[in-house]
Amino acid sequence: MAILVDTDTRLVVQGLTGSEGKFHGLRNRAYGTQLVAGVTPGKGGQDVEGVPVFDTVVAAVTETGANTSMIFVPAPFAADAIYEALDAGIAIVICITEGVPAHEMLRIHAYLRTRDATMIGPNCPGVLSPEKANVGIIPAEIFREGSVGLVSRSGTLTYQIGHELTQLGLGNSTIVGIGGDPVVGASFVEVLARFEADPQTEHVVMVGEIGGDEEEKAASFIESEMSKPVVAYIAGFTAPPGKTMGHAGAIISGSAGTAQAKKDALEERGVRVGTTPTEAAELVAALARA
Amino acid sequence: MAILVDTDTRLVVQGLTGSEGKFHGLRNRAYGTQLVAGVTPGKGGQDVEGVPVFDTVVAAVTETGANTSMIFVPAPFAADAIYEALDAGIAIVICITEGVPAHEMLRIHAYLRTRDATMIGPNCPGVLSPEKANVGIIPAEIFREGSVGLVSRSGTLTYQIGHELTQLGLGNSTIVGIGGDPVVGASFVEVLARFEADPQTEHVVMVGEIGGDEEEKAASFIESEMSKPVVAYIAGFTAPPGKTMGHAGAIISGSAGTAQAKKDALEERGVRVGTTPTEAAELVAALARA
Amino acid sequence: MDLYEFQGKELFRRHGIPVSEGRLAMNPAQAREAAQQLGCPVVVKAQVLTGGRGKAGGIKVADSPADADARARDILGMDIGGHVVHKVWIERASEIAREYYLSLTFDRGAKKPLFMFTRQGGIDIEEVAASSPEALVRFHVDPLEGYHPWQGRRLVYAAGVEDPGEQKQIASIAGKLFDVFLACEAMLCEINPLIVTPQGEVRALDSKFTVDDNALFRHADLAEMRDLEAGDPLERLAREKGVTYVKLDGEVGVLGNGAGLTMSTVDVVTFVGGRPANFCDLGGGGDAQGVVDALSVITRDPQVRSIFFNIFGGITRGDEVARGILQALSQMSIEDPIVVRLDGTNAEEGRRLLQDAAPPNLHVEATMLDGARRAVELAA
Amino acid sequence: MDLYEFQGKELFRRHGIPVSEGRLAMNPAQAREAAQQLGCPVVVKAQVLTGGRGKAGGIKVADSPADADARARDILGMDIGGHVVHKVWIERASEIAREYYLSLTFDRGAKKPLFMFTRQGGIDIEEVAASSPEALVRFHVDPLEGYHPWQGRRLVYAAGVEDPGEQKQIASIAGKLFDVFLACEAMLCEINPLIVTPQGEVRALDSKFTVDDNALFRHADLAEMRDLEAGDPLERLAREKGVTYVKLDGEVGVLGNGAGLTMSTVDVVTFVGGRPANFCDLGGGGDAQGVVDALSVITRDPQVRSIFFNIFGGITRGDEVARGILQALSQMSIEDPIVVRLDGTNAEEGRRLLQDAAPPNLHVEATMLDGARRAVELAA
Repeated sequence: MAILVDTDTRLVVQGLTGSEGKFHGLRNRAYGTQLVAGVTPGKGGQDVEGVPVFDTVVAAVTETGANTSMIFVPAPFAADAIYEALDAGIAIVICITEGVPAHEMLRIHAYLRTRDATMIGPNCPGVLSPEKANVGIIPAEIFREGSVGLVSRSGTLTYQIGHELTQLGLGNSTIVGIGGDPVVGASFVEVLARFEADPQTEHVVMVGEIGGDEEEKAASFIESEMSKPVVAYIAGFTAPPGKTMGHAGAIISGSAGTAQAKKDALEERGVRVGTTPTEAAELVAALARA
Repeated sequence: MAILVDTDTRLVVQGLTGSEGKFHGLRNRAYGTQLVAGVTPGKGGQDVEGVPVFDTVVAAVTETGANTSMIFVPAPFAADAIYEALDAGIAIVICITEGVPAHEMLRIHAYLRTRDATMIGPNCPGVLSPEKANVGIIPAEIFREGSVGLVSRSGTLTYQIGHELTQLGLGNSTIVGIGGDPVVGASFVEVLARFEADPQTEHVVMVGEIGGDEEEKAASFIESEMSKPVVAYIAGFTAPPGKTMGHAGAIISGSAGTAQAKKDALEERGVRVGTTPTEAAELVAALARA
Repeated sequence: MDLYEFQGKELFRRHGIPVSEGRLAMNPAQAREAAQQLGCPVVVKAQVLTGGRGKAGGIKVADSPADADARARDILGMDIGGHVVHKVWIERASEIAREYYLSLTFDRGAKKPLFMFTRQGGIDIEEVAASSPEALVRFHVDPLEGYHPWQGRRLVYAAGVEDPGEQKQIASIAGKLFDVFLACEAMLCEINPLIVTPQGEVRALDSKFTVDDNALFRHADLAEMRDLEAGDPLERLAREKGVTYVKLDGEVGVLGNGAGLTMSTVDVVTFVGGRPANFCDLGGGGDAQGVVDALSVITRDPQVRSIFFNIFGGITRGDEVARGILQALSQMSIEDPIVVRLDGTNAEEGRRLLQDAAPPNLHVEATMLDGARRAVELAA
Repeated sequence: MDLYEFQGKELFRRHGIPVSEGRLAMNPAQAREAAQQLGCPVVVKAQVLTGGRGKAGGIKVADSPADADARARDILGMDIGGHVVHKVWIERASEIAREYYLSLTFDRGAKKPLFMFTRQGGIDIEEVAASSPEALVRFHVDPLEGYHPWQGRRLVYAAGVEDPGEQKQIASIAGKLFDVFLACEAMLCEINPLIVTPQGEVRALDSKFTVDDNALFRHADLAEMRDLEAGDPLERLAREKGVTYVKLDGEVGVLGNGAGLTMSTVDVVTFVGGRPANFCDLGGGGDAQGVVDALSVITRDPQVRSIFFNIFGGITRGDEVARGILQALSQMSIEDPIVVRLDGTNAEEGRRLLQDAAPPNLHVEATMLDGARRAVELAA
């Protein structure tokens, strides 16, 4: 089973002819992902190591049955690529591109509300379902197949926690990097709902960070809607208020959005929160043994 | 019963302090409509013959429980008034104002799709449920209570047909003037669906005119969704192609949108179409006698 | 409101859509000067708010300034479908490798702006739609979400434009066409033909541009583009008096209140065997002066043989209408018979006023149908 | 990117939001000249990208040009919360009858722009939110539907503004604030205080303006507003080198790859009893040169006593990082001990490279937690 990407995934890469799109697209194919098409306006008819390239996403969908898109186009054109994928009927859009303007994402988020589609990212490492499919830049060799769902706002922190789980003998159903930008497509809640419905997933680890209130919303959702145990980790406990810590877009105003506020919200609703990645992994291991 | 307006209607008039708003608002009250509030920015706290005036629609709703709005503000401000009413939770918005720009109405129409509200108009005579409530400028004295639902894109033509029905001893459940602009809120289909569900309504008269394709859409709807008999009348059989006949916005391009095309579409789906208002009324009378 | 080709092209130019350089000329001398400035060959194009000017001889190529003078002399003053040519547009002649079609219309059915694009340009788009519908690409834009660049690309790829340079230029023009459509609150922006030159440059060679009258209050620049001299002189007179009037081709003058009722009255007059001379809508209010104004317009049409007043009072009051009729009869010498049918608000009082005054050429009828029949009889 | 008060006000002015006339001065002489041109009294305001300048003495009234010169002399060079004042803004002093607060922020929770308005302006808005939340009106605007005038009216009426003149001006300013927010792709536009003069005129007396760094590529005018001289000199140096660096107040230099992992490393260093000296994120790529650049920034902080490298390779390759560390050690004389933890892509090769070279002050640890502990010990 797993969520979002699996053996049924038929991937089109928007920007397949660019250097990054090509590198990661082919790497995903080498992992076993069904890479069926690329899209680059003006390059329709070409191919990238046997993968046909189309001018438009709708042509790629019609000709190859693509159902999932990975976006590698440069930031100034990424929003347009997202709209194009959604309009072509792509069900899962995964945008790796970093630097998409926040106002664009506001509009895309409002637009998504009226569509039956899921968007992951932007500025995210993608989605990996070990042994099934990898769509994005997550180094698959760190992870093994298993029953722990992992959802995270951070890239390398995800690898860290995945690595800790592997060390403890645990594997993952799916690893979802939702991206650290102020506004992203799918939030924690959407991904948690998918894990709740996924038979392969038995436990979930949620990796949050300072800024915004998605962890707080997730806490309410976990309490009221989830039967599977969730362990959380939050980064940024010692971040000084008012400082922006990199592109994670963690702008704190007052007390809302702090790691402590998020931890409190989660613990109040019965979610265990690890203080270090190691502790979070150990909490999951303890649950899995129980 | 009747539809859209009745004894449960609690009316707020946006623009009650203007001369037209005041005249028709008070006339509607004299007919028996529950006129509970007016809204004019900057005039909150005043009253119009005992009707309290508020600065915002939300204040009127909160203070008086208004559930229906009639808009009489000048065209440049009408769209804003419509948005304000919808956002304040008004369920039925009836916009009498003429001259609302068509592009504004495109956006309002898209906006309405996401709301659980009905808008009638703009550029319409309003809605009358005889003996229950009158919201708008329809001369109520022409009509009597009965079982014929009447929906029309034209004002005076509605009066004409209502008058013909009265002459034949028939009365109306509700008379709905949806307005003749290129884009209006509720279309024929929406109003027909309400008549279908209304126990008081036994027959329906639909009064269309050249331009657009709402009559054609109504024809399909009547065939597939309506059990109650519908009689139609279409104005503009002899209109020369390419001429704009007044503010009805009847711009014909090619054959689509002609009265004949509409008549054919309706008759193909079993809807009787009168060639004159008199004939349309007689068709209803025949049905009522049957 | 329809705009002239030169006005639409000016709006195109302001929004970055490539057009040919040109000059407006009101007389042959100006045409000659324009040709001199632009360099020949030039095209001399009649500016009229109607179609078919090419077939009517309203577009000519001129090889020299003298030739431009002569061609302008031919074209100015021509009658094209009832429109007299008062202006010509002189522009540098274009070399044409291909002709495409691109438009953006206000689709009232879908309630969204609609792009249409085809490589089969230069001819009537209805023909393309009928003969090879698959060649006509249609694409709606959501009014809230707005335009996105991929939509322009979709148009060109779906239509099978193969040259990458053309693809880019046309996709870009589509975006600019959306900009100008939105900025001007247009009901129609049509480019036919959208040409490709032998050098691969894409350019708008014509423009059909209609803006929303209801939006003119916030577009002073567009409102100023209205040509008060254009169109039928009676329609112009009516507009000045605030009456909606459309000239038709028969003998029975029709005057109603409200567009729907008036249209219906025109129909009924036709159905009982008459030929309406016009469509004239008093509008919602309709006071005595409005009636006088409307009558003064209708009676200027020499074809009119009888007049049918069909009034159903709502806001319009029957007594006011009756007073207007009597006032008009006392001010003007109207010899044509007038049939009046009054119903609705204050209709009885109106009918009484008319009966009391009883002018010789005035006939009161009880119903719309009877009124129409009587007016048709009287026009015979 | 945060803008200075004078820059935000200039953007306000361009979008029609009333502000006081003023001049920028870089030295006392310019301040004197500005005061002369503007007419006294004027206010001399420190331009710094941080709050609290009023309490710090960075805002002074001057009654004469000479006085303005003296006040500018006081303020220029001041250190306000770590920011040295290099510029002052001189503006005509305002008479103030009332002080309101109006802002538009990017609400990432609701994913919509959020208006906030209160009549209790002039003070810290967090205080108002805490002490009298009912006085703070909040209102979201939908990103697709955009702003409508009634929303501005809702703000002023809900907040209880009673004067009709103020109502109109503030509602209008709200609309313009939305325009400038959208046009500049702002994350925050705050006016505190929004003053009412004794004559009833409403005006923005201050500006806090933050724009989205990700959007600067299409706002050349805003990108030019970046003050390359502003802020902490180390943070500036890091930015020039393309490294994300935030100065903190401890002894353990922290360097990670990815914002999340780096933040987590800062946390872990703290939890094991250390005090991080900085947050330094190599970013996604992280080649050898990036490592050298990051180290050169971190080691310039004299407080640093040890450095913890926490790298989890994904795109970043462990061998590249190791090469960067060895290269930096050979180029610079780094005396502080460096603790390295490498995992992920090519980590084994990286660890081998480090072990082979074995510089004396380099310590390789197997886990993040062990690495943090070691670095904290070494800083003690």
